[in-house]
Amino acid sequence: MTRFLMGAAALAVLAALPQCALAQDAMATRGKAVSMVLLPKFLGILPFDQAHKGAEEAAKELQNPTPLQFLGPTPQNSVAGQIEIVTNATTQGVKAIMISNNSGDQIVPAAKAAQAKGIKVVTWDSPIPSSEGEDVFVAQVDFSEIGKVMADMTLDLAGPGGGKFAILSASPDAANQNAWIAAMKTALKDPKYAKLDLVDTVYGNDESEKSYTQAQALVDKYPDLKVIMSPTSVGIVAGAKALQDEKLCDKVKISGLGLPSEMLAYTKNGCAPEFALWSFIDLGYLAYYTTYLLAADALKAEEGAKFKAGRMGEYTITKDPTRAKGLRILMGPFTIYNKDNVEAAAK
Amino acid sequence: MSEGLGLADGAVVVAPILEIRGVAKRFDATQALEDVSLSLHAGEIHALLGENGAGKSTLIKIITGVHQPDSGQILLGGQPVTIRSAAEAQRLGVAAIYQEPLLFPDLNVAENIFISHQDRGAVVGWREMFREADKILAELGMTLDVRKPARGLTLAAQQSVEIAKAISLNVRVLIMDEPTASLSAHEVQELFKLVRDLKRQGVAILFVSHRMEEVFEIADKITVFRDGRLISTRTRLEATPQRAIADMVGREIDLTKARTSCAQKDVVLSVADLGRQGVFEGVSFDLHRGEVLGFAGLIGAGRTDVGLALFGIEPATSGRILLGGKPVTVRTARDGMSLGIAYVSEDRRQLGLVLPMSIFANITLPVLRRYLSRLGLVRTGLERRTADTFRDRLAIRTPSVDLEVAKLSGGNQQKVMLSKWLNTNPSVLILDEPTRGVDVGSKAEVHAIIGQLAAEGIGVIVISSDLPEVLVLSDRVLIMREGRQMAILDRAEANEETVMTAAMGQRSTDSIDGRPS
Amino acid sequence: MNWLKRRVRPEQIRELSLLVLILAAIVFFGSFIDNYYSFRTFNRIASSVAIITVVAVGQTLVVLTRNIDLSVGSIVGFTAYFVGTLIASHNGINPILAVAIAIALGAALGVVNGVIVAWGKVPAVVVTLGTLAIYRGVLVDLSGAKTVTTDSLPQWLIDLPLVNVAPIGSLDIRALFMLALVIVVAFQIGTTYLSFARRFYAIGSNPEAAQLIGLPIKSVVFLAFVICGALSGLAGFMLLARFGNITVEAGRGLELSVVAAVVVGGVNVFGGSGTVTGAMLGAVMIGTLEQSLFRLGISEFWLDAVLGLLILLAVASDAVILQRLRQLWGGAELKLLAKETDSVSSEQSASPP
Amino acid sequence: MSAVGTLKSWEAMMLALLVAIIAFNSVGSPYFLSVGNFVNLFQLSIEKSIVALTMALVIIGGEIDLSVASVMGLAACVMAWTFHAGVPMPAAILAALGAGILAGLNNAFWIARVGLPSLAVTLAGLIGYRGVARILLEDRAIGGFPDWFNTIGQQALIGPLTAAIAIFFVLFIFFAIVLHGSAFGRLVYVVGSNAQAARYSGVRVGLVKAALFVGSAFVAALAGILYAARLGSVRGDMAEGFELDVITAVLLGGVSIFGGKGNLVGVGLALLVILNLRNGMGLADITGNTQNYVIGGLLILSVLIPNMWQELTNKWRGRET
Repeated sequence: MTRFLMGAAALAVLAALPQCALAQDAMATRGKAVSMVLLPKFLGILPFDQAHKGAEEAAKELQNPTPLQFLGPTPQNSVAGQIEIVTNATTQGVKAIMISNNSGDQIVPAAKAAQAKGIKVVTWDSPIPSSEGEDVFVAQVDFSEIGKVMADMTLDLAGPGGGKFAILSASPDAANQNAWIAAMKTALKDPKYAKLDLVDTVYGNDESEKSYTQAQALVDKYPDLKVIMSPTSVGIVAGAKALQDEKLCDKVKISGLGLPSEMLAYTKNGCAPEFALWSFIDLGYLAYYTTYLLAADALKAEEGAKFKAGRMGEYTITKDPTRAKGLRILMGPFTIYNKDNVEAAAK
Repeated sequence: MSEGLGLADGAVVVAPILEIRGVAKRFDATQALEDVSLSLHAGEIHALLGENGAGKSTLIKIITGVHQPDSGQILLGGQPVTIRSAAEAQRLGVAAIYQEPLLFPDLNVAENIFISHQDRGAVVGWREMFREADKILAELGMTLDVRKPARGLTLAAQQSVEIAKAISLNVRVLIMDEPTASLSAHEVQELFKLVRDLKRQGVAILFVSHRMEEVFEIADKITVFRDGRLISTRTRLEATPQRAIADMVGREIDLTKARTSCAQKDVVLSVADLGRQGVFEGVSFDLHRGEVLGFAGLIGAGRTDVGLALFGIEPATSGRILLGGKPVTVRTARDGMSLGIAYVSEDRRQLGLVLPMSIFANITLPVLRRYLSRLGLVRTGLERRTADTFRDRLAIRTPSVDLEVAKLSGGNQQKVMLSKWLNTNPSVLILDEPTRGVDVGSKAEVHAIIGQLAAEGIGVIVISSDLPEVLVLSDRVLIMREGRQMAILDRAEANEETVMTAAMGQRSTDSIDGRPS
Repeated sequence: MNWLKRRVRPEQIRELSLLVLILAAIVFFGSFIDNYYSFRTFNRIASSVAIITVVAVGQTLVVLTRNIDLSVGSIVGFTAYFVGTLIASHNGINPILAVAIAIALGAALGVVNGVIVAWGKVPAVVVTLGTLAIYRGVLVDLSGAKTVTTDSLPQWLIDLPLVNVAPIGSLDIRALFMLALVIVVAFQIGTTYLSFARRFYAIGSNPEAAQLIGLPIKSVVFLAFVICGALSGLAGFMLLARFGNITVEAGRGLELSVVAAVVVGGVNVFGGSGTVTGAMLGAVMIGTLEQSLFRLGISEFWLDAVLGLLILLAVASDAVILQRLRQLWGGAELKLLAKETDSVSSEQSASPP
Repeated sequence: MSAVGTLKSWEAMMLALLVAIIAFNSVGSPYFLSVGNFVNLFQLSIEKSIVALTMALVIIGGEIDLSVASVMGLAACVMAWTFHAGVPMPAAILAALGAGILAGLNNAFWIARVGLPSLAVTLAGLIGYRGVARILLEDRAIGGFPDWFNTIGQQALIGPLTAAIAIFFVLFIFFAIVLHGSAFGRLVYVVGSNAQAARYSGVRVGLVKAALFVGSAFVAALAGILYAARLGSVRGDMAEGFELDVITAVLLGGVSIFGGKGNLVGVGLALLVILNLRNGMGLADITGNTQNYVIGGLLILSVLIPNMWQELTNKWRGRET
């Protein structure tokens, strides 16, 4: 209760002098040596590299003299590799680890071991489902929001008459995609989407080749398919290419989550008139800020805690409504890209 | 080929085609060849004799370019040459046929014949190749389907292909390394006809064999090697088998003395109307304790198949087997072993021994169970003791029973194989070609061992294509032809003529205890 | 009948048995799937097997010589990525030059494998298991996580997989499949009629004999690896053309599909026998199963289990059919040549040192 | 050089390499020489290490088993699925081991009985068993196992060692005795060297091979269960792609891919080399990708350098005489 009161008091002050007070907070902790590891799902694809870029930007701003370590496993060894990196980081006694978790709850034992050594474990992009072993999750957007946006875009592309659509996901074990698909299914219960008919969910394993053939197989199997929804940046490009090669872009559209730079051509030629994404650069930036402040004891991982993350402004730690337990910082929002704004974003 | 033209059989020749001057070769610690000089003339058949390890193979490998001599010179047609590879040897007109034919099982017969022709152009003209292969084989008096892959050809057929291959190359010098080792008497005669043809065409032939009678039948000159040194070169007229053997082993050995029989009354193995679908049929005989029963016949007559059926590798599909009077079923090699039957394979390297493993491990393999401690671990000490016993008993020449079998000579390998099966305490011992590729000295030893085993009361079956050997060893001889039993002759009746007659298809009527027909 | 048996060998018509199995599979699927017998189905299968087939041809040559190349997936990814990057930055590049660079790059990687196997005397499994990791690793490290994207590629490359080279009615024979066919035909003819190519068979069939008669074993093995690398390089180019988006993961795991195609295609894993046509049919068999099972309405999660079972059955029935054929032929030969009937086949020659 | 000599020099080479790596790591990272790190170093790849033991036996026996990783995944999924269906954990573990044995029997049937090449059969198994695992779990992740089960996988049990590490050492000793001391081990070498000759000596070759494949699958299933215990939850992609790492370790251990040659001491040393190398590089912040190709290069060089060395000494010796 006292804590709440103090928080409230602080809030009042902040409300009065928001800029100044928060800036001081961050300024005060600037320049501390905090050894941090940024751990993507795996190395070799663009979004994680962008996140790395964002994190480096934050590191520069915060003048952390200890360089950021960007370590990742190979895709085919992602689970074991992530666990290994977390364990080694624990051995090395780093101060904080930022994980884009690809291992589901399988990372929990390693993450807990890290926490036991006093290491801050922050997840970004993809959380630990049970939230065990995790201090806070830096969410790109609200996961139920993604579900709704995916449903909206599907309806938009299928037209008011609705119709059949299918999902082209990453691997069956991809936690993010599974959560988003679940959120979409929940959203679809809204009578607004009654005319949308989800006929199939297939997996392209985040490989271009497999995703391409899966998209082809979908249009073969369902001749009256209207939309393919692909909530993965690898799947959506490969699927768009497949539709274009099949000369089916008039009949079937693809949408989902994609990188503007990769989707530019398909948005312009009408295969993928609209799709969504958030900025991975911002996500990396925010994750770094959050983690740095946590590790420097300038921020507590508890509900209601507020902080200012440099150029991105103010954020609050809240309960994560999409998981049973756990805390979250919601970055949001995401951008819907279409032919009007994709070109600018692709640069 | 021009040098060899127009020479009559046995004529005096001006200059040798192949001349070897003072060649020496050393492998690690062993001096394989020491200062060897030899000359070979067109139209001459020159036999090389010597025990295994005497240096014949090394010499051959040097002539065919597989090895390089450490010192010395090779002259071809009077010109000194360096032969760096087998391909180069072939270009120079030197070809070799080995004891174990080296065909490519997946290629067809014609292709095998022409594989080493470098002058046939970049494109394979199959039709033409088949025609030419047919022609060459026809000239050799052979009928073989040239489109058939070499896989599954009999050893004799493979040997024929090897010869066709050598002939197709227009060779000046042909080296034959124990070409008769796997041939039956009839096939040997066929082969000799070919060899004489080649000789008439002026080809110089270097002929290696362990079979004394063959050497003296065909060779013009006989050279004996021992311990890497050339001991003697004599013309056939000067040489005698006794002298040659004495040169080879440094002592006198007689392989022609018949073994004294020690056959007992009681029958250990009785076989009635045994057959295997499509392979052999109607085989019936009794084997007594202490008896040596020879199996004669051409290669492919089904003798080995009978042995395999008795042992259980390729079980019989009809007939009865009685062991010690009791009917038994033999479906696997394990059945055969547990019934006291042992089969010593003709193919030492592939079927008989595990070459990369030690002598003792090979000897104890069939009865490994006997060497287990109470904890189930192998008692290698006990294994070594067993192996040492056999080493002494059969005079296996090796520094240690831990040595890999691959490092032993053929004769010693044969003894290891014998030890392995004697260690199972068999009551019936089937020996398939027990002296193939074994030198004279070891051969005599193997014969002595067989006699000794019979004396101990083991019933022995000897399958051999070496007819003199069968006659010397056997109490009785069973003759097969095309999967059928032709006759059983006892020692008094069996001689080269009667056995060959039966093997070639004239059924002998006076078989003693053959099947009731 | 006997005449036929003399001319045709069971080993030659094993491809036929595979063809029968494929047709059986097609009839089976056709009776359950609507519109299965369509040009679209054909196109699907044809395009999906084109790339695997090209690599499988190279792999066949390597396997014939008693070796194996596990690095093909990495070579395909390596060339697809680097040639993709090159074309993306030089859009005006001559198409033929681009293909040549892909082939040369693949061949260069094959040279590394070949040299170590042939002259270094290191078993091929060891070498290519190593280069599988090395080529991929170098690719990931050099790439900087960039993706080659379709919009950075010139139009001719994007259109290439859609080019219909031989329209027969409404049946499309598309460029990549045509290319694969041409390669299969060329290599089938080559391995049948070229003297030096027959050595692939000879060396795998009996390495000991090959050495004794003086065949240049090392150069032939080396050549097999280089050709396999070159064809993998070409396949990398095809991958680039077909999928447009190339990540550093392109071609990952391809080696297993290729080995599966070669094995199902009846190429003996111990060398010496098998044909590139067989390897293609193996690829077609697996491609047909993969493409059709999904349309059968089988749940996505059942696909691999069924596929594994069917591959096993294909290999097993192929072995049984071949054995039967050999027996059939064997019987005829007994009569033809009564002389040749010995028992103990000493087929299995000593394993290489 | 004799085979025995080659083997001995192989182990000496591995040992030298191991000492060098440990020395380098100790200097390079202050964290390397700690008990905790040594436990981690084993623990992080302990399942692969366990499977490498039976893989060594299979390869020495002249065969190969590509399906081990899929069997690991299958066993874990069977366990999770049965547990999720309400079956008590011990029974679920038994079901998983049973699934492993079934997979092994299936491999054994086609290889030992029908006589198909093991490469083809286990390649089909690699695809098929993973498929069955997928059927069971689809896109789910199943966790929430009893605490005792997670404790087995995650907590130190004997001193600082976890159960899995203890099991590895027990199995290592067990299989070393089996391979080098028992009749079965002798037969494995015999069958791997010359299966035909073994048959002609009354060895039941089929039985030996069947035992190898059933044993391999059983141990893989056990490893899969331990992996599940370590991670605390199970997904369909468990252990995917592990087979190549396992085979790499075995080959680096001096086991000949052609069968009949190699021993478990070599394999043990190779495992230590790989673990220490990966750990050292991990502590030096070198990513998995680079680790992979360093180990790939090491694999090639470990055979290439002795070969070249021998070639050179032969040449040198040749010049001398």
